[in-house]
Amino acid sequence: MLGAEEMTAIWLSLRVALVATLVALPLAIWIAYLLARKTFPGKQLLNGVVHLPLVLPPVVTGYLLLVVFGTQAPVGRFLSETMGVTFAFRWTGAALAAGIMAFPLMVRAIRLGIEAVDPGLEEAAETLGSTRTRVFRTITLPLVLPGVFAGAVLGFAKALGEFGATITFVAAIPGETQTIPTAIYGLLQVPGSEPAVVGLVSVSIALAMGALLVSEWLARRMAKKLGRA
Amino acid sequence: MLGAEEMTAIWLSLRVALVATLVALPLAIWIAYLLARKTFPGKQLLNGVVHLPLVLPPVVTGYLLLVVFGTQAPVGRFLSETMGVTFAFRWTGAALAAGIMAFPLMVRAIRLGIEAVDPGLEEAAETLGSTRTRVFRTITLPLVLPGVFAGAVLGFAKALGEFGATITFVAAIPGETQTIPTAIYGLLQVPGSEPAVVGLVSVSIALAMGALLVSEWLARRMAKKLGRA
Amino acid sequence: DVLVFAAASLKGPLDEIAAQFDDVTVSYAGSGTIARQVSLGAPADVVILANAVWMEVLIEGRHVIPESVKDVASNRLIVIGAAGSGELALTEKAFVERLGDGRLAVGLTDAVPAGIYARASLEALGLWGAVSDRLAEVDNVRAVVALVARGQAPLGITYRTDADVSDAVEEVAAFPAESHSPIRYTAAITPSDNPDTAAFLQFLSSDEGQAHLTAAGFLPPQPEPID
Amino acid sequence: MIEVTVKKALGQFNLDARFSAPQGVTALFGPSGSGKTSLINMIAGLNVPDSGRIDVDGTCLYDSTTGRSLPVRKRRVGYVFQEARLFPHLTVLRNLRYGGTHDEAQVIKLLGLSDLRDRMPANLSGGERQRVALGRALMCDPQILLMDEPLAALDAPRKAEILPYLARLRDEVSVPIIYVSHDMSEVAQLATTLVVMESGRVVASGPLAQVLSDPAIVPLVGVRSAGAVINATVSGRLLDDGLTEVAFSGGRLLLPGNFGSLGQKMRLRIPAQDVILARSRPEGISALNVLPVVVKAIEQGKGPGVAVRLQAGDDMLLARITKRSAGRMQLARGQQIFAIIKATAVGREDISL
Amino acid sequence: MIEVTVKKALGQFNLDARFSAPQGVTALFGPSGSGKTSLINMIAGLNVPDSGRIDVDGTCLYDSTTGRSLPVRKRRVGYVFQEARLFPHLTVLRNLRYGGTHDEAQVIKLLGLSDLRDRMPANLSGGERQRVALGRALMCDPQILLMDEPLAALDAPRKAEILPYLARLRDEVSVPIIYVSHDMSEVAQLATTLVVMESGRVVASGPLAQVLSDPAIVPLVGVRSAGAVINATVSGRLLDDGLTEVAFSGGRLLLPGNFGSLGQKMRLRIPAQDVILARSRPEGISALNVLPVVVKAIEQGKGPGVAVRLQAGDDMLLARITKRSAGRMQLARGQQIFAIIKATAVGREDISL
Ligand SMILES: Nc1ncnc2c1ncn2[C@@H]1O[C@H](COP(=O)(O)OP(=O)(O)OP(=O)(O)O)[C@@H](O)[C@H]1O
Ligand SMILES: Nc1ncnc2c1ncn2[C@@H]1O[C@H](COP(=O)(O)OP(=O)(O)OP(=O)(O)O)[C@@H](O)[C@H]1O
Ligand code: MOO
Ligand SMILES: [Mg+2]
Ligand SMILES: [Mg+2]
Repeated sequence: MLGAEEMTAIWLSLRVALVATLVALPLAIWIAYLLARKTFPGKQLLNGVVHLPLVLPPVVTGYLLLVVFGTQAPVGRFLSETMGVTFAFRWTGAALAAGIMAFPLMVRAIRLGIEAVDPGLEEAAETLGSTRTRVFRTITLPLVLPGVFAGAVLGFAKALGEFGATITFVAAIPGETQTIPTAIYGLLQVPGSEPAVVGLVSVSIALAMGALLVSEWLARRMAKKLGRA
Repeated sequence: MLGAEEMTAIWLSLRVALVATLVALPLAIWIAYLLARKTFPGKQLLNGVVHLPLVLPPVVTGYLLLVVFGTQAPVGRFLSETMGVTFAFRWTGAALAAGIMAFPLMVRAIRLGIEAVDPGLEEAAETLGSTRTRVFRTITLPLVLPGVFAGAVLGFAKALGEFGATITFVAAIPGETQTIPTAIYGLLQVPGSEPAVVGLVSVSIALAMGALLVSEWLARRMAKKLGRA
Repeated sequence: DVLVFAAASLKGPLDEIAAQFDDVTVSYAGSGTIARQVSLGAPADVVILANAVWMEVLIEGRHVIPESVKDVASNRLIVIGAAGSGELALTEKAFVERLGDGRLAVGLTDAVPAGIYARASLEALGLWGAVSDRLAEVDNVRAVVALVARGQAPLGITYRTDADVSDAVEEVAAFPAESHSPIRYTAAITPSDNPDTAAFLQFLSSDEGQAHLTAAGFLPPQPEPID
Repeated sequence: MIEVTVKKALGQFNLDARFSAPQGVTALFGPSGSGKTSLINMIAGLNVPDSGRIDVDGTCLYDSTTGRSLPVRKRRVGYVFQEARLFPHLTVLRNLRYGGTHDEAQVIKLLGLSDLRDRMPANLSGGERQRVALGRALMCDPQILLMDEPLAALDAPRKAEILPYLARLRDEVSVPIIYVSHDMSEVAQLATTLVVMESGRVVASGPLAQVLSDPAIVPLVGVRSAGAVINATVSGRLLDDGLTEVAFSGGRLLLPGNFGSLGQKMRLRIPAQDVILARSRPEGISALNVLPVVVKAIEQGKGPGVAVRLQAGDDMLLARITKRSAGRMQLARGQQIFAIIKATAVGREDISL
Repeated sequence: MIEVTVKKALGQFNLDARFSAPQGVTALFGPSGSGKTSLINMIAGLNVPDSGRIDVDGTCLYDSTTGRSLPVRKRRVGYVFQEARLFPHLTVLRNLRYGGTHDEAQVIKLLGLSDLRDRMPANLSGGERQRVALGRALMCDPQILLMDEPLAALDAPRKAEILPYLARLRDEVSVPIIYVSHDMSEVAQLATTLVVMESGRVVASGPLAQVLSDPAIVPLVGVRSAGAVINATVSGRLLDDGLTEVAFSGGRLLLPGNFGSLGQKMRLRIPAQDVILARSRPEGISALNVLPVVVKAIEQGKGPGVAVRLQAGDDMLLARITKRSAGRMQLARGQQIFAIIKATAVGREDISL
């Protein structure tokens, strides 16, 4: 039922979604922390920008990605010249698109987690001589892990399902950028391709469920440790 | 810059996103509560189903909706015959699609909020003779409001931006189902329509930013009341 | 009221045509999407697809009245490049040279009509082998234009009607019409028994209707292919 | 009447407690970590025992043999938690009214809450928070009141203010109270029954006076906590001196302050360490109260102290003196001696009306 | 040396406090809601005053005129919070070590934490939690220790166990301690300086003995809290009787228990209410300590009591007797009388080595 091309798409999707989630996670944590705990000029603007990929039709986001990260675009050229990172028609570009689309979901989940941490504990850690960085690393972050897991699983699921921005930005090159959703889209355009679609959809669901179960398990273990369960 | 058709799309989008968010919210709160506080057989399955719209390419979700809620489909026919509600190719269907796509985001945000509420407070309320329902209504829910606001604003933003499932399920009928994102899709086909696209994108952003600001303001007011700010 | 479900690429001229009537509403989407919607009970009175295969599916499923199916326009498949990049010869050498280490943007070659035509032409011209692993396949012809316009891909294959969408691209070559099966935009009436549909279809085929289409770059319907 | 028999394993810790207590205030006394909170959580229904049975006033709240376990909200417990647990989103007044508005005006007045009514819990000090929690529990008109060190965060004057209200509650409303405390003068003033816990077990329980005058309990409750509790009647008032005279079976005592009304019954704790013994009636001393007593028993403690039970009329007093004094005075059973009780030694906190 | 002058408006509440305290333990005493926690939060840097200045041992922590405000982590305060604030995701041991491992073994031993080492905070009882919080603050080797009712949740034996450690800390490590407490015997044992607060203002402050022997302060701190504090030396041991003899300028006292070593200096609080006065040396009584004293002053209190300052050698004692007794004994300045101090009245909690 699943041909070689589909198998390639599955592996690629998995890699794209994992990389997107893992790379975006630290940044999401940082932004979430800023939004939850700091006040600074332009905070609401940052908040708005983070939410943009959610509001805009994915095609528009894909187009904006082209404008910013395309080979001819300043940022894209700068990155490729200085760091050798190119996004155009590469799986890295697919990961970028997926990461950006997943970003608002991750930030929001983590932010809610941070807001739930008693600032009194951070104060206590500070009185014990900890720098802000250490307080964050040793107190805030561990206590926010449930939120981080939630954010990661939401992000991963979204990254697995992302279609519009990805295909617009990096097209669907088998083995390089053709993920499960683009494969499904292609199949859907052809009459009678339903069985193959069902196969790919099932794989997507299985992957996301797997991630979900792992994150729930981690969160439960965590809660148990904190004596909440 | 924005013609009559675009204005119609804006109003429709607003209505669709609002209705989707408001109707989905109570259900999202209920499901989030189940997932946060209860253990029951099939919990992980429910959790998985809630996340599905995130994982599946929107087009697939759209088709599934068409298959389930279409005029010819059993559920669709049942609903229209018994309750007079038809979804297929109606704005209600656009709201349904938007609501379903936004649902996982809402549930997750609210669930994180619920998990942050000290169960000790609910215990205290119970010892004071409250039923579970009253405890939920008077203690849990108000304390979860920041999470509910977060969920609502995420859901609203997502509902504003939803494209794939909407166009697949209810097409893009001007005045009935053509929302901002589907209008943008149409405009992109026409030479010289960039100003209109930019206009619609700006309106989307403005609407989402408005919702964001309102929710942040509500959350801040709430936090202040709780003495956390 | 007449509700028309039409291929998105027709939006420009079809909006103009619909504006001639008080009661015609057009919903645009991809041909595959429209076909599936109509086969699942969409309330469309008229269907206009850019994809003959999907029209066959609708005919077979009795979702459209077979006798009403009618060609309304045709199109040309062309190669686009960045504005000012100059004529391109339809030879392997020219393609390889122009592409450099870039990619050729096309619609999905086994799913999107424009992509399917592109593959047929490339095969017919013996270019397929040279470019088949250099493709950037996208879901939509507009994305092809965007990729070329943003300089992401040096060349792309689209309909002639799409080249106008962006000033940043220009037509650099046109595929011979016989290098692929005819590009057919076919219209049909659904069994909705709406009496007003006839007038609309008629107008579409009228000189005035056709004028709107040709002004947007579409070609008149091609004669029936000889099987 | 409260009857509790429960077993429960909590991690490493094993709770295996059994006690029964009549009407009134049952004090749960024991070192930190001895299982007091765990035990009252089971009574409240917040924690389910592994096995056992819990009855309050004839109502079975829990019985592992029948599987009965009344839901928390139906147990009608007024629970004052160790950490207040105020609802952070409600004003003080709305917190108070959450479980009911029983006796509202009186509760607010007695707990000094009227100025706090519109405050949010986050802006309250630790002690204010605990007072509100106490008020909230009282206002729900509970059938049993569970208090987990409710006064620990309060200062002495506030404590002294609230305690009489609790005592009145005990006497008038006849709601059974289980009271966890580390402060024996609190306990002595309120409790009818004392349950002493250690490492999850009940090591002593019974009527307060009996448990407290048992020398074996002294190391468990602390030297300062032992002392007899007697019933007396307000019998006179020395307005000029600001003293009140009370009568009990063993004689009359002058106590500092104006309290009670003539003829009013009261309860009085006389801490064992504040009783001095003399072989002959001493003259020219500042202590106002000298009572003739008979030595009934001399019980050797573990440390340098000796507990002397004294009969004064029909009541028993307890004196804690050093072994050395006992030796020097040649104390013996049946001896007729004098007990000197300093008026100021009986603090306001040892008197309950 | 701590010098604090701060003003801050907190909603309706106005804090306007000024005090300075020398080396040692400064007790902050005052009713619930008087601003004690708010004040030490400012010292810790968790709360920024509206204006004022805070100096600790020559280091300026805060000065509104120069805009200086040292960040919290650089203030090196060991803060024991009213609500413990343990890190819920770390074991007890990792909580303890969070700020440092100063004196680890000793701290763990003295606070009885060794069995709790691997527990998670959620599984600790209220008292256990507070002990861990105390240990954590001590182990970060603070330059100033802020304790907000750290012992309120502990039972008497635990308190008695921990207090000497705090006293040693004060004497040996010479880290200034600010200690909020409702328990005067705790305060008296530890404090060198007493700061009494009411409604956000400092209403009395100064050396402990001086403040405590001021009759005007009695209503603020409670009757039981007044009493002299004297310095004495361990001078003998009556092993058979389990008594220890201590000498001070006014004579010798026998106290219950074996404590200290011969020649060791110690501090002793003699609660005013536990001193009985006699015109002639009483015979045949159980109180072991009878000291000749001279009446130096008789100060009339508001209530039924009279505070009598007594000179015993070079030290001052304080007795609190009733007006009536004072009248009957015809007490007068300069009179030579006897003070009777019951050995068991001086509790272990009133002695600090
Ligand atoms: N869920 C649990 N898992 C493991 N140990 C537990 C758990 N709950 C309580 N304990 C342990 O049970 C013992 C009794 O705790 P409890 O809170 O009942 O004590 P307590 O007498 O109320 O103490 P305190 O006076 O300090 O409040 C403690 O040693 C505590 O560590
Ligand atoms: N943010 C605030 N807004 C309004 N009032 C406040 C705020 N913070 C504290 N207060 C008030 O300031 C007063 C002092 O509070 P604080 O916590 O310092 O008292 P405290 O002396 O520590 O009391 P306790 O002994 O009960 O802990 C209280 O009346 C409190 O209600
Ligand atoms: O008619 Mo389309 O937009 O190429 O599918
Ligand atoms: Mg407890
Ligand atoms: Mg306080």
